[in-house]
Amino acid sequence: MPATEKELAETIRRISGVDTRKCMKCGKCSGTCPAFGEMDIHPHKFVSMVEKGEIDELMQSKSLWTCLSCFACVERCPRNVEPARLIEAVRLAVIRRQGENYLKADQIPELLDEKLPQQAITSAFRKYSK
Amino acid sequence: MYQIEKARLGELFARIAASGELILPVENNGTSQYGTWTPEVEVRLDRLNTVRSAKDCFFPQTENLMGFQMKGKEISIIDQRKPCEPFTVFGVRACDAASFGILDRVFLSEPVDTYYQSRRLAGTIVTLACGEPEETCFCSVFGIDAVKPGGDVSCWLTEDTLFWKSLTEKGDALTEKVKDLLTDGDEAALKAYQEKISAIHEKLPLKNLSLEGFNGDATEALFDRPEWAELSEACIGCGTCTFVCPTCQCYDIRDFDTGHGIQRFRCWDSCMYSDFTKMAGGNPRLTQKERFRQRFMHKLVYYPANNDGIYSCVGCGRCVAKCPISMNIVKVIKTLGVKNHE
Amino acid sequence: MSSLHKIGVFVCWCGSNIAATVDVAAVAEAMRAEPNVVYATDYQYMCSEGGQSRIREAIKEYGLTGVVICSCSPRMHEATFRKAAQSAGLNPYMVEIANIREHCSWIHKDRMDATAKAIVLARTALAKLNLNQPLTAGESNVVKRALVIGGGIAGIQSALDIAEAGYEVDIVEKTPTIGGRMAQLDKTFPTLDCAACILTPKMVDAAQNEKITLYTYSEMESVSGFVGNFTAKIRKKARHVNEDLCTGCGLCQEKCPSRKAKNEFNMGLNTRTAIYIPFAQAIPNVPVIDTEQCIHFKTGKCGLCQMNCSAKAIDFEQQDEIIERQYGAIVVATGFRPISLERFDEFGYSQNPDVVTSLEFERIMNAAGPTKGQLVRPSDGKHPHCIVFVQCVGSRDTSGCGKPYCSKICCMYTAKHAMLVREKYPDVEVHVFYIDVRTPGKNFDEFYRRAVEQYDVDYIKGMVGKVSSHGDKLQVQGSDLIADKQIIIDADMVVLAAAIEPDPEVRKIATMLTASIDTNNFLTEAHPKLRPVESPTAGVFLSGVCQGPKDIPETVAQASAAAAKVIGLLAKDKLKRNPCVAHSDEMLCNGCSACEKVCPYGAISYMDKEFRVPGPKRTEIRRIAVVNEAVCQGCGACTVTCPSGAMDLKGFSTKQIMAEVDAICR
Amino acid sequence: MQRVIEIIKEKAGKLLADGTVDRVIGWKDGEFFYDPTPAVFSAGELENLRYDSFCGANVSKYLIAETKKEGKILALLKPCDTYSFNELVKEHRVDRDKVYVLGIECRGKADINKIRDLGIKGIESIEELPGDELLVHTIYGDKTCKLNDVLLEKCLCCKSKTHVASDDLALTGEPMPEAPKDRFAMVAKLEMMTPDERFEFWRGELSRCIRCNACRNVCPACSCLKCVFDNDASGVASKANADTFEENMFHIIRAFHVAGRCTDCGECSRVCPQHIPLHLLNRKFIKDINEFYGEYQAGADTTSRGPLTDYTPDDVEPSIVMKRGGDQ
Amino acid sequence: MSIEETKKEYKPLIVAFCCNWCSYAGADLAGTSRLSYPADVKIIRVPCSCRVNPLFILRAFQRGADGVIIAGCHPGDCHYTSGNYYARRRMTLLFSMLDYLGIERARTRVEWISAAEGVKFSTTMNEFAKTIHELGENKKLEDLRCKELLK
Repeated sequence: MPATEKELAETIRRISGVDTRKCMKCGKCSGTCPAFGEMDIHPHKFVSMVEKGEIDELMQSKSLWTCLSCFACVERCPRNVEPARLIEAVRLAVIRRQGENYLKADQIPELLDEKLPQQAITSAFRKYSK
Repeated sequence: MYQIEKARLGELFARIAASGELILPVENNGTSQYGTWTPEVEVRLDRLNTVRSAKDCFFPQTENLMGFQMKGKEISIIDQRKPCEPFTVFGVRACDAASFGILDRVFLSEPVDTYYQSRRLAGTIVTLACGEPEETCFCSVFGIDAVKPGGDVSCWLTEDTLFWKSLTEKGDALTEKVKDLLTDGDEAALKAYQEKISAIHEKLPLKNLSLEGFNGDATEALFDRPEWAELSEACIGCGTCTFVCPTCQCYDIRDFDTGHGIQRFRCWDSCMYSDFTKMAGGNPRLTQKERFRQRFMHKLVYYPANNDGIYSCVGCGRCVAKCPISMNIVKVIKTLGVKNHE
Repeated sequence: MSSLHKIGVFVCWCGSNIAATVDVAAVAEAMRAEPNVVYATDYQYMCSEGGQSRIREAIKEYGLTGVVICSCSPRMHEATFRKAAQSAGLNPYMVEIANIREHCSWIHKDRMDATAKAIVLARTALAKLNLNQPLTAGESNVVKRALVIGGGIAGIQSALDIAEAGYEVDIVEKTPTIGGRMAQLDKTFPTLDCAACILTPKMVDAAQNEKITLYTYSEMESVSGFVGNFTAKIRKKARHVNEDLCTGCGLCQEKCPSRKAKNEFNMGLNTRTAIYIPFAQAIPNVPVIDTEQCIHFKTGKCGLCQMNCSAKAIDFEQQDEIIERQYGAIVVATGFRPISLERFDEFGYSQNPDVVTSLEFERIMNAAGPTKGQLVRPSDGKHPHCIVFVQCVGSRDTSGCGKPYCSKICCMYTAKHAMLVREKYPDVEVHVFYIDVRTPGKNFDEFYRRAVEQYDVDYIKGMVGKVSSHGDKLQVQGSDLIADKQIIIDADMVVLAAAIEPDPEVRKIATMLTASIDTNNFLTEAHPKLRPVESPTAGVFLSGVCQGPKDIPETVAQASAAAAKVIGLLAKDKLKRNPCVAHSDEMLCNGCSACEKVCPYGAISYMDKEFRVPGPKRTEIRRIAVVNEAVCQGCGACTVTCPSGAMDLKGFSTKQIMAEVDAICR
Repeated sequence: MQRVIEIIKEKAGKLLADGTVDRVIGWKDGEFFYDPTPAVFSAGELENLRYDSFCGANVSKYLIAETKKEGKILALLKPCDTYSFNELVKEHRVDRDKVYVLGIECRGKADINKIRDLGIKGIESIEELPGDELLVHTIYGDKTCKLNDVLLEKCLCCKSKTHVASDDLALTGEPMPEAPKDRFAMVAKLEMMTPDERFEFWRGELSRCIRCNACRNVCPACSCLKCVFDNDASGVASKANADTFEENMFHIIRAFHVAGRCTDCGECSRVCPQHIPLHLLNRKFIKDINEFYGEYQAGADTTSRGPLTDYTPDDVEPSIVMKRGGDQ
Repeated sequence: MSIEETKKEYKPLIVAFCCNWCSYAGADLAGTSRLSYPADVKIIRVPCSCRVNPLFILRAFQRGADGVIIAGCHPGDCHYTSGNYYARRRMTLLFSMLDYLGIERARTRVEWISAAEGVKFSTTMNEFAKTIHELGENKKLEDLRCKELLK
């Protein structure tokens, strides 16, 4: 049974462990974000949309896949809101809805480029393997 | 007179327990105590000299007398007396059995103590002659024959046989219940056993203790004796002697505030305690010497004075064995008596 | 004894505060049925005159021997009800409060549960009251002298006001001069008058007032005693300059060859000599030798200052001095400092000298500052063309890097700085990143709007995410939430409005004074609304930022309020003591000294007393404890240490507390 | 070699004769060989003084009353008794100036109950043989046993062979036997049990209590003029075990009141007519105190602060209890 | 246990001793801030945590309390300088002893709660009440006489 947007928002908050109400809307996440330019919905807005329960739009968002999972926003947020975890959670919701993983763990080694920085591998794994 | 194989005692106990609680000496963390028989307990007929005496069965250490229930400003009285269920005490030594007579004189004379009386009526006493007395024993001094222990039923336990002899109606009733387990007793064998243990009792170090000089009229002669000071010198004022004694019968009545009402209960008291018989003006016996003296004067002088010369001691030896500082009735008798000076 | 009591029970509705959740009539009815209760009623506001007169009338009409009031916390109105009872002839300590508001109606939602609990709490109070004894408060003298800890504007103002009323005041200041943070400021908002111009006259007043004694370069060593009778030990640290001889000519400073010490007054933006006067208007105008920097102290050589001092004021042998004094009241005015920004790497504060804090910027803009008031970059001395201000750096931060509270003054001083820059240097572009602009104060919002409307300051709703060096520029990356854009500004300077925190010394002071402190190290007030300038510890008052962030006018207002409280206290000749003190039953006391060992006040002493005893020797001498009721503060440590139960606490006796336990568990 | 009793009598006799002391506190014969009684002797009564393997009683508490009397008393104190003595001096219960302490040698004291537990009944007399052996004459014949096998619990875990307070010593110079047992072994064993097992253990032991107060009255640390449990005004007075809880209450509070003051002299367990191992309560507190606040031996001196009248700002938090011991 | 009894919802009884200067004020702040905690918690005001006698704790258990919590000023912040330090030692040893006697450790607790920590007061009480609720009735330390007359 497909969940309502409200239920979905609740699920997002639960799996991310993020309390969106703690956000004081300072915008430091967006001020920090290195992928800001690639995003259609920016980190601060992401938080506010989860808070408002506008999940469907977020699930369509390009930002899900342009977020680098660098966690700069998590690091810098003065209120411990952790926007990147929210983005990750929405991403997960999309993947779950699709019912399959983009990538399986055992497929990774053959795809690895030796020059790929470790951080990128971790980010990618974090992003795609859920 | 009947008998039963020692190996079948379990059956006997089970039969007795079927018609009411059976209380007998049982093992308790290395000590021997009167306790309720169940198939699981370890019966200690080899240690009849229990720490606490069989007095507990009729005059427990604490006992609820009545309750006062409070609801707001209303108080109602609750009668907590319950009919006592029949029970049997087994394995009572001659000295302990004799103690009941001493307690009866206190509790059953007018006004009758109904709490004690109901237990006394419900209880059947099965004694067991003591075959292995301790050096602290001196029951013979009070005319008690350890070989004929009395009670409602008297028993003797040899290496392989228990002899059973009913002495009273209560004893007959109990015998009736267990009769099919018993066979007719071998009088000769019993007699041989009695003689054997008589000989052991003859060897006891305290058997020659003389009570001369102690009687109901001895108050003046003994009260101001200077020896009391030395006798009581080391006394720490605990209640050990009193609480292990089978004949001490003093109690205090206390109220316990439960928060919903008052529980009035009685509990053993000890004349060794500084607040014993405390009244508005304080305790009439201000020093430990006076309290110490009270205990032994009561046992050896005051009680006999009011009870046809009967002493309020049965020579069970508990206080002798248990006093933390080894000061006891034997020493008192030896120090103040007429004939005990070697 | 308890059966002789006639007790009245009064259940307060507190409007709907209690009555909405607790069935007050049911509480009164339940209490009416309790033994000893002869009267029980409920009323809308027990603390109102109407409520109090009900208590008084009932005491008289029913001959009440005790009163239970079911109401708000005893911390709120216990004194009120005690007074009411006293005016009707009842001993004030025959009043017990059942806290059915804070501890019941306000926290429970279910009416049944709350009512049931209120009844239990009322019964508990009744159970205690049944065992209460009438108590009479003793009296103690008041030392007519006040101590002010901290010589900033808060301390100065408090001291001046107290001295004005005719009482002696001592100021203890840990730095070499009074003046505090305000002396470092350039202009003050919202009037833009010069801080020095309004502060220095007050400093001079304080120095010249004969009722005020200044202990600068001094620290608190210890405080003991109690309200009206504190004993403080003050460590007057060795300046190595004799204050009486020094003329303040400054020659020593000129001659001193050690010139590498960071100048604290200028926030380390420049250096100072080892012997120094912090700033020109310092009071006292006497230098101090920084022994860590002084060549003489390091090597035993040099001594140029001593050689050049015509007044012979330099004294290398000078030692710390401990001054012990009695005080009737103590004002804490320990002030604040900006927090350390080491955990905010994203702003590049530690890497880039052109990223400064607002207090550093204050010094840069100050005519007496390291740049003589010239706005130049600390790195290269060049004139900046673009300045970015960042607000809320470390304030409102629950991540653990900063402080969870709003530092309150940053919005206004940032507006001030922006405005001053734009006024003096119209060529400089000024951007301010803000989360919120908070301007609740007289003429505050007007001031901020002037910055925007008149001075063209660019206020950006958003936060800076990163500051990085690009050549000689600072690249500021931040968000503009209104435009939903990420913006990058190439700035010459970045000014960070760092959060402020109480001076760390306050912890030590609070422990000495047994004054309570909150999780942010701000001193706790006795009541957040009704007693904002008093500490819960009697005789200790709070002034300035040690209690919470505030600006200058608020600080001065609180300083004067604290002074008024001190004056009120010192005006009394005697103080009523707390009668809830320990006392020892001499018939039970073993004289073992355990209570003496745990008493924090040294209130217990011993005496030998002859007692009648049973036995042939009719008396014996026993050692027994005696409590000095003037010194005992009633903590009860002794009562639990005493194995025999000889030591008990009036008002909180063992039997009373056990009766409470019994009543709760009934 | 001189026997200890001879050295004691010689020294005591001299001190009485030269007027240094007026009285001597020690032990005299009881009814049987194994039950000597604490007693005070004046000059001329010393022949009744005895000292042997059965003089386990700690006489230091009697000094509270004795030092209230005129004159000076000679106290015969075994090494462990001197700890109790120091604690009494520290708590101002005994006037040190009125006591002359003669520290006496101790090779461990016998527990008559342990002899009985060996199945030895009807004891008429006991002889001390060389090599710490006991020859027991009974009405059922002669038996022998080793002193080491029948030592009092306190002697099995002897805490010291050295006197911490003394004006003179009475020693034979013979080598001393070692204490064979770790005094905290049983406490540690209990700690490792589950709470329910511990509860069963203690309920089993404490339910035998008859509230005779022997443990309290013999305890040198329980020196209150009036015990809270005897004081009707205290609100907690209780004369008997009216409920299972009450014996717990009495024993917990008693142990708590002596915590940090108890020298582990073992008198409580020695005198208990019901053989309740009360020392295991005291030793629990001692073990905890040692672990939480550093090794502390009550009575080692007369000036140090006891652990419960002292603190450090970095003391362990009560929540440490949640992290220790056996399974929950 | 009869069906009737099992159906009745178990309401634990929790006694909280709060020092006047910190924790009682903290409880007041919890009230002022409307931070709820179960009504099972009943507070007794004491001047200082050092006023709490082990007797009070045992008494509470004797009378049927299921949990006892002592709350005082943070170490170092005692209004009387050192009271809570003594309380800390006493309670550590007492709790350890109760544990040794087989009493559930979680029935007793000490928390340091300042006047400013209304939130901590409420969370602590919620947590403690939950723990006690899970432990159920205090059977090991109660005095049966206190219930007898209710029958």
